[in-house]
Amino acid sequence: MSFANTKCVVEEGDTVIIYVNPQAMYALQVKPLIATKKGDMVENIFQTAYGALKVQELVGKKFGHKVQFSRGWGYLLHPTPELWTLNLKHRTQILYTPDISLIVMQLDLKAGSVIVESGTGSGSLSHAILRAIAPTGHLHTFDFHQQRVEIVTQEFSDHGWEPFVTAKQRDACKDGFDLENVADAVFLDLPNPWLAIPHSVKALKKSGGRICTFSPCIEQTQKTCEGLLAEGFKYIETMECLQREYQVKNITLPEIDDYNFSFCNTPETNCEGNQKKDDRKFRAVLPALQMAGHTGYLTFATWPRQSEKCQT
Amino acid sequence: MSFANTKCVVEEGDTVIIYVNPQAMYALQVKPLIATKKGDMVENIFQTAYGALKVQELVGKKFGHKVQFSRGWGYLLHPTPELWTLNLKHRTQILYTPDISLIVMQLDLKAGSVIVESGTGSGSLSHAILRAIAPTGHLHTFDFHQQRVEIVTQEFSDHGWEPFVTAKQRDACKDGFDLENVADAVFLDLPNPWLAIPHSVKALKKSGGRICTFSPCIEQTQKTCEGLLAEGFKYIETMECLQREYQVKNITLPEIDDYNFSFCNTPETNCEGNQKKDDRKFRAVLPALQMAGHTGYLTFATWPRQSEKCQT
Amino acid sequence: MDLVQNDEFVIVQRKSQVSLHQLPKKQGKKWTVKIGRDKVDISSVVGKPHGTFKLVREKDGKNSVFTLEPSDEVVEMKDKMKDLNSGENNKEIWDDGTSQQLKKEDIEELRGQGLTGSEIVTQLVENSKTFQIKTEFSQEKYLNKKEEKYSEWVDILKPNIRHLAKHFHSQDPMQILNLRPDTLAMIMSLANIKSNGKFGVFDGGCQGLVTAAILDRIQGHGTVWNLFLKGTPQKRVIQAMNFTPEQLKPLKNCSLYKLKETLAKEENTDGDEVPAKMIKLDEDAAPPLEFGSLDGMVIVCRRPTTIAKELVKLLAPSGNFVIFSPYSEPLSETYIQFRECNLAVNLQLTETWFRTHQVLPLRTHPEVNMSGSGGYILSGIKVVS
Amino acid sequence: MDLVQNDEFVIVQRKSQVSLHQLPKKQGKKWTVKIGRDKVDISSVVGKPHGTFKLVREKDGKNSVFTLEPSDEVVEMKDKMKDLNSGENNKEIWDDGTSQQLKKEDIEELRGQGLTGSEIVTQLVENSKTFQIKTEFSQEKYLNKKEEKYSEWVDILKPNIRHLAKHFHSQDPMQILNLRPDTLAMIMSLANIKSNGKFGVFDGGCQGLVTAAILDRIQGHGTVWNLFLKGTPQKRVIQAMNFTPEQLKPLKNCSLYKLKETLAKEENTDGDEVPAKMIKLDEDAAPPLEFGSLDGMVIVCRRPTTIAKELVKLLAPSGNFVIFSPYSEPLSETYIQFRECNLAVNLQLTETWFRTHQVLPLRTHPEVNMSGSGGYILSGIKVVS
Repeated sequence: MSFANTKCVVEEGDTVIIYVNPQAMYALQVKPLIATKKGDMVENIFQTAYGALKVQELVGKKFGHKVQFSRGWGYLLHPTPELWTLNLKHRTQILYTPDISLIVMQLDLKAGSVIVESGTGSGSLSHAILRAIAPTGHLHTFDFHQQRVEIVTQEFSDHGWEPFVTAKQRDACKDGFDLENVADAVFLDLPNPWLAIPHSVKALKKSGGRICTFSPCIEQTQKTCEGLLAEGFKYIETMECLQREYQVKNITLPEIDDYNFSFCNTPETNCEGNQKKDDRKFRAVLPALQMAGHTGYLTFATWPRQSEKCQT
Repeated sequence: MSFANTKCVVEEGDTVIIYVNPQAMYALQVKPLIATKKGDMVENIFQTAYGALKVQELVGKKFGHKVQFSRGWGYLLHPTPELWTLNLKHRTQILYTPDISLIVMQLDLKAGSVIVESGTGSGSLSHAILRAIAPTGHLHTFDFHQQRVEIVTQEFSDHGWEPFVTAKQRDACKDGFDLENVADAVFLDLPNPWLAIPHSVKALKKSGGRICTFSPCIEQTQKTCEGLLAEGFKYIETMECLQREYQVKNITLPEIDDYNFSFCNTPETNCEGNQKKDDRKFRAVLPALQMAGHTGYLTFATWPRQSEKCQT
Repeated sequence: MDLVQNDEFVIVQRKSQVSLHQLPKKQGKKWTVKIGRDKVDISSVVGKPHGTFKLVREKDGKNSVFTLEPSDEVVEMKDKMKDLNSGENNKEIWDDGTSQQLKKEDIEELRGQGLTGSEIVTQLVENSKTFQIKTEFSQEKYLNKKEEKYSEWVDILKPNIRHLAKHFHSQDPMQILNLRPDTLAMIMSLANIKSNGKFGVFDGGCQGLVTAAILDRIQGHGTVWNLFLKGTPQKRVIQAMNFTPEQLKPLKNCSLYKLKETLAKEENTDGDEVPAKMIKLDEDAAPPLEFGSLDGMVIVCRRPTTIAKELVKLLAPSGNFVIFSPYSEPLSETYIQFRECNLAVNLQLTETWFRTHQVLPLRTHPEVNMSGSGGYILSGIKVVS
Repeated sequence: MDLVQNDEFVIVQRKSQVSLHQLPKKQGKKWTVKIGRDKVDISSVVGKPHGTFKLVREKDGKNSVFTLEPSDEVVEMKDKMKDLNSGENNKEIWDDGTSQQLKKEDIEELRGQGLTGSEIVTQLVENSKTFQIKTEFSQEKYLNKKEEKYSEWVDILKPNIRHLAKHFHSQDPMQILNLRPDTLAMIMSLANIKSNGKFGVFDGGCQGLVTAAILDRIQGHGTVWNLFLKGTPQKRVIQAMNFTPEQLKPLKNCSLYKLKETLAKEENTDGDEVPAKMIKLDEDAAPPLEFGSLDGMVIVCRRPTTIAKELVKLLAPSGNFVIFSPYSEPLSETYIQFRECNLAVNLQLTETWFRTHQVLPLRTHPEVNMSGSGGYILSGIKVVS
């Protein structure tokens, strides 16, 4: 199964998204058997909020169409990095679509780009990077946690990204990336990103490139900016990006909220607003009451083309 | 003239607001003569965007009514701290209504409160404080700049705030406030607010009170929070508040933006949205394209009631 | 120094959690309320000064109930546990959900046995497989989180508008039409609320929050007309403020229908006769409420439709008005209406964006949870064209 | 290494100021453009590699014109002037507008005399009564501000989407319907843009920005249908990208009226005959465009009215669409329309809030100028009910 190439019909091994409602979505791999906690292989039956789904029966079903559960139905959706971000298992804090989108665009990623990512985390950003750089680029991704690397490697393989990605266990701050003059871009999501800046410089192409660091705290960002400046990066910019979601509601107010009142007994008609029709009905575009107020600070910078004299 | 007590008709000496449009408002003091740059007293004629206004002729005019210029007209408005904030002469950077409102509420200001402010700056916040605490409270306001103190003292007097305010030249960080156990609240807008925290403690009532500091930079805020904690303040909270302004527009799109198109020759009618009427007209609530992205960080804290043993 | 009285409301603040409680009407009566997950006999604060209290266990059959004792020596958990080991980084920590060996039921049992908050947290730390290898910062974060739940100290505070606005908004924003505290602060400014003024409030669903804020601000100086159409005027927040009769004196409730009748009568008697200006609308409604007589006006409702325009008739020329709604669309209607009728200048439709920050050494960042909206306000100044 | 070519577009970046220029078509021709307030013969960069250039004065009659010479040694003004005195605080500074003794005309004259940027700044500093008593931080701020205007170094960059999106938005947001760069980034994600896909774009006023972004992202792999109704499709940003024929290969322009005809014909021939599936809409329109054939769709316009629903017919089931508008109201109509017709799931109406920060030792804070809006997007996934 490949996230990269769209297909119409589900095949065995595919990862699919079962959509019930915005609060209930599931990412499933279509395979006939599944391991229990004890390790026994049993029939792969998935329990949704609306009853059971025999996962193997999805084979041959069309994406974008309805799928039946024992007590209801949902939609079968083709996976995308955005849906994966919403449905993956969190092994770490993850990056979400607003930050991810900004990172991909501000790092100038495109088909063919070579990029270094550290840490891999739960692979949320990695999927969006892979979509952008496939089928001709490459992602080198590192995490200091062996278990995370193993799980994400399996996911990359399940999702058809294998040819475009190398995932390794590595403490990037201490040991660097073991890459030289290959990368168009570097992304750092580490507790001490400034320690990885010299390694990033080594990995970046001598013809120049881009770097991004993500840090939740301003103190990390400050140390990073100092490090980038000292190392010779240009156009250092720090930014934050939040998403505001709106609900669209057709509102009908209760009668108690009908404030049609006039001091005059004969309604005036010279101005707008005195018309009586539909005073309790309107459409509202209403911001969600709660939102994410902070994810992290994104710092971007340009690694300039290194002139000849430095290249020797 | 008093900002505190509303009147209907202009008298000599009053400060009034001449409103032409949101971009053109003026604060004027109604007096027959005005000094030229050379110091000569000449007839007080004010030049608006729509021609001249003989200021003395405002005497006897009603607030909220039209006022004539030589080539147009505007409205004569009663002064308020908010209009003053928009129209005062900037001797320093000033605080604006969103921050001011938060400061007044979060410091628990009300009629009768005693508050210490440093620095006075251009008096933008001072006016809102005075409105809140009059006619029974008192504002002690300090600025290290003698010239600023003189100008603002004159303004306080012109605006009728004199009984409720004491303005002094003083370097609060070095010399303190020379006030003890009198204040319900302290507001600090200084480059190094943490230096004034011990002095603030001295000024605050032993029965407890509130403090607020305003700082543009996060490093100042960090040092302030450390200082507040070390001094024994509780409930230390840092916040930022931005104002988003909307324009309301009745939009009529040009014909080129009419995208009424259907692949069918017979329009479908089963769903909404296929109705043709008024497709190029709608009302939009449109955020202003530019806004203030930062003013400063506001830090608030509570000075707890001091128990008996500390009071000796 | 004020002492806490029976029948009064008090704010209980435990770390960042704020709650509101009314004390029993009668002296000596026990009054058990929930503070967080703990049952507390709050009548124990009556007769004592407001301030910091310690939760003290009192056996009461099977369930433990706490009483409150004045206490100034607050010990923070992080200070209590500062001698514990900590790790250099969190590299070795793999959160598979098994690091805490105490189950929910175990914790409930410990509570049942009457352990204090800090005793429970000590148990949690001792039974954590990973606590000692966490970094110092992670440990502090963990302890702060636990302290929010288990702290043994609470502050008993006199209700004030700052606390009540925050409490009602965080409890359920729509119970006060999502009128967020910073928006309330803006309303107080833009309506030019001041002592010795005459103000009108039309409260279509914020439980008297705006009226209470005005009454608090002016401390008995001036008049606040609480205007209403149907039913009785909103008053929950006003009650919670424990206002004295002196502070309540400015408040006059006034039905708009009754006002309409009175104003119509007045108009009829107007002419060559001496007008009956001193119309008593309410029993002791001293200053008359007439067209063009108010200094400021606040309207809070979902959709002002035609009422905003009518209420502005009560405002004096150059008077300030503020209309609040949780929705922008109804305010855009009123905006257009006012503009087309030349009723006002300086018309502004705004909202505020508000975010709090964590400021701690090496860990400074905006809080991750934020309110997405605090309602919209339309403000302006009445003019005569 | 690429060299700058005649007829190409280049981005000129001088500190934070970005501008876009097209080089002359013919070799050797002078081509004077304005970079900030300076007149620069930009043809001097042709044949040289992209990178940093220095402005070098070249007398040209009365007005001085600069040429550009490759230069890697950039000297920042703050380094140049670091030996100057500075004050401890700004207490003594009273800005009465007379501290700078050079008048605007004086500066213009200095420019006319052909002084370099740093020479002018040196003059400004020497003629300032307050510079030497300002704090070091205030001096640095002053010099940085001047450097924005007078810096002698500029970067000549190959246009890329990041620069062009920023340039067009900052020049005049409404020329691209206020589609802010971070919103463009969201569109690229939510439309699931990827190589080897088939995408549709309806550009109702963003100058080809979205199409250019897609062409750049996929680097020749896949198909982008540029759909249009009237006139010619928008292309200004596409042109500015200097795309190679290979990179442009995926782009197919397609009139919706023509497509309608073609699809109608196809429907008629559909039946027992073999359908003429390979309809040539454009000269080399290789893959057919039919109902249910696109992987993703982006619609950019002020008000999508009925067209959004029609265009989504071209999308394959489970295909992603994004509709952008500078206004929220038209998108709310489409939202309700799509929901009522069960056309899509995961419908989301969002906007992004975007702010940059100054990060400098002891002077870290968000930038004071901020964009108030970057447009709204309605995104979703097509389903078959």
